[in-house]
Amino acid sequence: GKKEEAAAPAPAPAAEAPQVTKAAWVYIGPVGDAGWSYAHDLGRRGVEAHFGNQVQTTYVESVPYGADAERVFRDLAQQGNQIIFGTSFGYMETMLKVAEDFPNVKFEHATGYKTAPNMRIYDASFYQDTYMAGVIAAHMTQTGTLGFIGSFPIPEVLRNINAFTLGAQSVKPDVKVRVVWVSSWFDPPKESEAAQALINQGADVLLQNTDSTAVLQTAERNGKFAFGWDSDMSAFAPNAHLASAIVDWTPYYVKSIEELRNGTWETKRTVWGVKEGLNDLIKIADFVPAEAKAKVEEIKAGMKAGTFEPFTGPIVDNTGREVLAAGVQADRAWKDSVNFFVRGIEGRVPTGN
Amino acid sequence: MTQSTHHPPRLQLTRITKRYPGVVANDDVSLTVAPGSIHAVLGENGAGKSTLMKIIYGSVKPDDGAMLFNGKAVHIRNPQEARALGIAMVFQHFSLFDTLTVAENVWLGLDRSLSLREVSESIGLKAQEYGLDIDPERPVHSLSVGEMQRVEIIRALLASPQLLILDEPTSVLTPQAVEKLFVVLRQLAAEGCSILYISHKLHEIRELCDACTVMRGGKVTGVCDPRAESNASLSRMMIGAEPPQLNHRPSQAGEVVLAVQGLSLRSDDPFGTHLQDVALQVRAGEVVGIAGVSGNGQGELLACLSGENPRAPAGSIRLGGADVARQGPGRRRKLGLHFVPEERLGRGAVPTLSLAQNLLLSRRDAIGPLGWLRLGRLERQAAEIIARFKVKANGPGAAARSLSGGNLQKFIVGREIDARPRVLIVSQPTWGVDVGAAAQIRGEILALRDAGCAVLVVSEELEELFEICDRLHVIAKGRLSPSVPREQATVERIGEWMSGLWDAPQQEVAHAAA
Amino acid sequence: MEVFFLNVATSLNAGTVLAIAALGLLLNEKAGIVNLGAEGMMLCAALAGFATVVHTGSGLAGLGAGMLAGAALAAIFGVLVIWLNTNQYATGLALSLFGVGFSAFAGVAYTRENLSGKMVSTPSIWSDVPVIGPGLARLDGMVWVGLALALGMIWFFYRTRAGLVLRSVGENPDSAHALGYPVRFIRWLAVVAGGSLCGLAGAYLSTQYTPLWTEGMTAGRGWIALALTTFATWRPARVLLGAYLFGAVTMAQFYLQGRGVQISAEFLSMLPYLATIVVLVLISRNPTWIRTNMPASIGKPFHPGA
Amino acid sequence: MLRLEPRPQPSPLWTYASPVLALAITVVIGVMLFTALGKDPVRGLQIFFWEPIKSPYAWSELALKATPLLIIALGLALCFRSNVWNIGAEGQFVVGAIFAAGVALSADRSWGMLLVPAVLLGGVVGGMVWAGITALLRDRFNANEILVSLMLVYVAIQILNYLVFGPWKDPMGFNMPQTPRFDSAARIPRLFDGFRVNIGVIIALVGVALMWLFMFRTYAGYAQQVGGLAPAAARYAGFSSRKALWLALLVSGGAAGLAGALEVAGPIGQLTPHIPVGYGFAAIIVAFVGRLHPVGIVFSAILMSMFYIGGELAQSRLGLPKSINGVFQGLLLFALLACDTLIHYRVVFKRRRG
Ligand SMILES: Nc1ncnc2c1ncn2[C@@H]1O[C@H](COP(=O)(O)OP(=O)(O)OP(=O)(O)O)[C@@H](O)[C@H]1O
Ligand SMILES: Nc1ncnc2c1ncn2[C@@H]1O[C@H](COP(=O)(O)OP(=O)(O)OP(=O)(O)O)[C@@H](O)[C@H]1O
Ligand SMILES: [Mg+2]
Ligand SMILES: [Mg+2]
Repeated sequence: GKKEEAAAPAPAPAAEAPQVTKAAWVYIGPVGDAGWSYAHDLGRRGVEAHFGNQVQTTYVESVPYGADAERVFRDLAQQGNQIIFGTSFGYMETMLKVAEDFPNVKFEHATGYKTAPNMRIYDASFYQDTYMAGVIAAHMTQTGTLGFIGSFPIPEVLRNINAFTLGAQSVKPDVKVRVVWVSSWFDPPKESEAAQALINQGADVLLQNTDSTAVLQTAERNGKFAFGWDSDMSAFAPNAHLASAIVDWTPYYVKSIEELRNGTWETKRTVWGVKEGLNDLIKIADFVPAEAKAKVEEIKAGMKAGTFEPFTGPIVDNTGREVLAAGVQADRAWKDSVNFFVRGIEGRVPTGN
Repeated sequence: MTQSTHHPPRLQLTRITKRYPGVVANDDVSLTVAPGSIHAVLGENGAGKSTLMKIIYGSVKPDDGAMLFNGKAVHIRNPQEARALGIAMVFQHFSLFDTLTVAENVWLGLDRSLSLREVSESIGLKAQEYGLDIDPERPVHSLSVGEMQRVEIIRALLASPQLLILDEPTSVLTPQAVEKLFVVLRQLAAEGCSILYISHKLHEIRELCDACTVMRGGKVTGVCDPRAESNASLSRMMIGAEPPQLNHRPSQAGEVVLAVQGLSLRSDDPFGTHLQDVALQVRAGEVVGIAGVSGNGQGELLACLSGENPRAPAGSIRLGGADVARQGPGRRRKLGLHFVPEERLGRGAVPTLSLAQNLLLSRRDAIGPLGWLRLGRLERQAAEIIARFKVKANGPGAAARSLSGGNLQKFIVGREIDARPRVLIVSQPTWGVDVGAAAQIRGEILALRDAGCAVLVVSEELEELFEICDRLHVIAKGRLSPSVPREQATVERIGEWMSGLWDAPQQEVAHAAA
Repeated sequence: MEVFFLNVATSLNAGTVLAIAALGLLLNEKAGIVNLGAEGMMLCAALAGFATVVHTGSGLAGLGAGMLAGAALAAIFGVLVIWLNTNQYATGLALSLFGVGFSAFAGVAYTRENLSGKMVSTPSIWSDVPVIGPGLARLDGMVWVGLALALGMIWFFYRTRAGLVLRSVGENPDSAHALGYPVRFIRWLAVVAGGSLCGLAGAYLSTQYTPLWTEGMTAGRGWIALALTTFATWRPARVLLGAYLFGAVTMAQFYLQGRGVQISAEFLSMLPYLATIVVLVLISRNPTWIRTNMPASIGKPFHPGA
Repeated sequence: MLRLEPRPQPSPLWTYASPVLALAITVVIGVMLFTALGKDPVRGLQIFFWEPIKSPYAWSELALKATPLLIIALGLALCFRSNVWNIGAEGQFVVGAIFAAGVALSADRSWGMLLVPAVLLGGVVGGMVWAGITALLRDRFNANEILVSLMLVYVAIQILNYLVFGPWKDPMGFNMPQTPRFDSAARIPRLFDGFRVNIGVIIALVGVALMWLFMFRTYAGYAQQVGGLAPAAARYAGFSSRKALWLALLVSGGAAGLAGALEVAGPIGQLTPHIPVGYGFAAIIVAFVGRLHPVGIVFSAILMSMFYIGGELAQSRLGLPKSINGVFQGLLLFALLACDTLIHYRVVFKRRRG
């Protein structure tokens, strides 16, 4: 079925460095979610700011995975967009299929693992942020118990929980972490209830892998501490906010569109983190002890230099099994397949294999 | 009519008109009620009596006409205003709330700002004064129908009315209870309260009332002093003719077709009546009647007989020898048992469906293999029934609810008779049906009997039962009396039985009957 | 022990959103009207309340705006259902779907708004009380409002004449009409009042319970509130109890997880819904109980004869 | 004063005119909304009513979107006509998808031509099982079906999550929450090369015809509906309300399950946590706007799909939030319910009596 759609208003003159590049984003959530989709939309606006009227951007929000996604991607391709960013894992198969039918359009897929000649993948390294957050948390906790509100027990989230724990243990080796799953990326009342349950059980510093500000606000009301996630959330809880783990996709998007415009775009997997300025832990609260701040700065510097890796052996999971030998730095494959809790986290990974 | 020179009439209506889509319920009606008078409004079903009363009470707004109360022009916009003026009403269909107590029910009908406790106290006082004994704390659903009416009357009396309207109060009472009610009403009238008494029962009106307005088709057809009239003359005013006489030949009863034995059943409805050891037999070629005040278990018994309630004890209902107690209506119909329920719209017929479609409720003649509907055949069948039973309807495609009550009843009775049943059970065959149609329906029932069908009729109208039945039972509080041949049944005896007193020593009954 | 009271307090908070909404729906149902639009009303009210706080900075104004929004939607619903005799279920569903869509549509501008600077949080006087102090301090003010509403409703239904009239309208509208009560108007008032309580619950959710606005943030609470009225056999005290129980089950799932109890998060997430079904089954088994408590005309249209 | 006066007979004219008027009202409000938001209303209408039907490809997309709505709404129409208030079609859709996925994942190519029917059958059975729970609780314990079916939606979604995060997770999928993609032999065949529309649309249209015949030409269909029109009459006739309850729930559950199967084995091709997208709820509107008539539902499913697709397009073309389609859908249903009053009542002017 490549003929008709591709033939239609498809951007044939795309090759000869057009004046205006059309780029489109597809979001899984509403852009207002203050979280994942919002962060990507900030990246899109970053692109607009950077290129001015040389790039024309479009977005479609709240696109569910599945049948609707395909229509949206196809429509965006037909509308003459030369590059389309699919910002959620579930778009992978859809994008592969559409990419095949629109060879002149570039497709970029966040957090996935499949590629095609005109489709490549990119990802961030949140675990670097959570490691640093763990360091601060360990300094701030009085009960020695931290809490984590998880969305779903997938490797990315498990990685974040583990790094958070390891970071805390680097300061206080006997710190405990309790984990509660809310089975959702974004459900403010539920996140808030989960946070409250953790606080009731003695956790006094919380981190979450969900997108709303509810956890921070709950901590604020209880006089406990928490972190912002995905974007700067300090304003939502002036007293509880310790720092925000953020991702700024702008540099990647700018680079990607630049590559498209000067013809150097090629298929690959890009995983950026603190080093490339994608991830960062920002807005560390004034009341965080200087010693903690100094330690975070040191770690950040190490990450920027590429010398520090949070997942460095020996790492033991919470059943006592060694999962990474002493002295070994975890590689990409190791990180992609995390399915355990490190020592210090209570409970087992739910529905794990 | 009254000609009190000192007092203006209590109530004077002039040229009241009320139109409903398709009917003029009240057409230029004028009426005058004197203080302290018991004034009858007499008319057949649908004559417009209730409508007129609701207009007086403010719950229906007239299209035209004027009203004077104690000589002053009034516009009553709602029942509260009516009550404030001193008008109280007991509705034909009770306006009670089942889950509330007697006192709460009464309270809801009073406008004065009494507390609930004060209401309870005054109920006690009124009850004593008029001999209407009732416990204010009981929930209404636990009362018998007669007691419910007592609640309604007490509620009306507590408003200290100058005009009391009673809309067919006796249709739910045993003859003995009717006598008691009349004592109360006479006492009230003697105290100066005017009473508007609605009925279509001639003898009651002649016994109780001192004035009478007769209505037919929404119009006033006469005003008279009922004490000076005969049944025949009143009847002529009411229906324009004397009631058609049915010639009732003695029956040729054959073998037992429907046999009920040891039928006891607790009602599903917590407010319902439990059946106790009901036994009865209906033979081919006879009409058996069941008399009784409504709410004494008729509904429950009929549901068991029709199969709508298939939970009767096994073996308690036999149809031509087969045990059908636990079978549904469809199976029983196949065995020849057909049933005409008292509610026509909603039970005997689906209001929004056409007459033809409504045939399918109880008839399966137009159903082909695999349940395929033969619509043409269905229409023809409906058309035949319409023609044979002289139903006034806009053809087989007319929606059931577009028919008048009497015509729909003719259609439903026709539908069941047309099925040539072995047993026909009919509940309230002529409720709300005009005289002509009632006579026609009764005639059809007798014709069916003569053709060898076993017929069971449940009715609250004693006259009707006396007219068509060969034998009579009485149902009271879920128990069924032994049967009496019609020749031996008297109003007094049946009335006594309606209170459940058939177990009393025989001579006493005989005495009462004498 | 302190932890126990903390858990109780947070369960009460969680239950109060449901309790207030369910009490509102109870008011509807006592008058004979079922409003399946609770979810939509709560969402629109949550947005209205949130937006009002953003603009005025007043928490009370936010709650008031939520009540107004709920009442306004309920008023429209009431006109359709009571005067135009539309199907109650269908109209309620329409209200829910519309409310979800409309609040999402109109709320886009508010999704990044922050109330934390705008809501003054008063330090609790309870904090220093031993054992139960921290629990009491964690109780939202709305818990007391919910409690007061339930008590007020008990008083209203069973001690006042107006309450009796309302119940009579739900029990037998034809009789109430015959006695001269303006049945449709009374029903409409009950619907509007019920809607305003649903609105209050929605505004509480978005301005206090989780002080932020996001589309669909009620996440099914309106439906659960509906279930609660049946669950409670239409008794205000039981509505309150049921709501608290529900709050406790909701909190329990997280509590158990935090304790490392080895049940899948998914199964724990099902708990509140399964609990509702189980209780529905338990109470519905007894028809007498239902019949004596359920407003007899519930869900049925009323056509006055005149 | 305006007053409503009951008509002696329902007006046949308004039976058809009312949906048209309702649509017109919705469009008028839509135009006002576009204008208020500073968007060109003509362009807005074009996006909702012309773009989704402007080319064969657009038609294919429209049909693909309308198919699940149509199938679910067909079942719901029977349900609502029987006075059974199943509002948990979303849950039945999900369980249907789960069962279908179960078949698709466990079967292999040796099933040959039977594979696709088996997948679809799996969906039907799944939906029936889920609706059957509601039927059972209603039948045995008299539990309100509205509430039970609704609560079961949430339970179904959690079961789906459990499966895709747990036992059914694709072992090769980097631990991501989804099953492996189904074998192409288990995928619903498309109708034309290059268009996504698949045989589901044929199944749906056959379903429309069958449902029409059942409702209006068979005794069983008649018996089924009498209970909804007049429960006492159904008891009188001897039509079992239990049977009607079970049939209504099984048919609507089966239909929703079938739609779930067509969706997972069709355009999606694997089980993911994102199967539930609200079709089960939207189908309630579809059923009502189609006034519970099989043919009417075809039109309302198309209309509703135009709103969905138009909502997406409004976002990428006009920059309007996508939720605008929810506003339109709700408005349409409101307007229709209100307009339907005109079938049974006529509006008259009357002066109030003094
Ligand atoms: N609300 C209404 N809408 C339409 N028609 C009505 C309404 N109420 C009464 N009617 C019609 O008005 C006429 C008079 O009714 P009404 O109830 O006054 O008669 P009635 O004399 O009290 O009869 P019955 O002896 O059966 O009680 C009847 O034809 C009836 O169908
Ligand atoms: N509530 C109502 N709503 C609409 N139309 C009604 C209503 N009641 C009666 N009608 C219409 O009024 C007409 C007269 O009906 P009604 O029941 O009053 O007849 P009737 O005079 O009592 O005749 P019958 O003696 O056969 O019962 C019928 O065409 C009927 O459709
Ligand atoms: Mg009549
Ligand atoms: Mg009358």
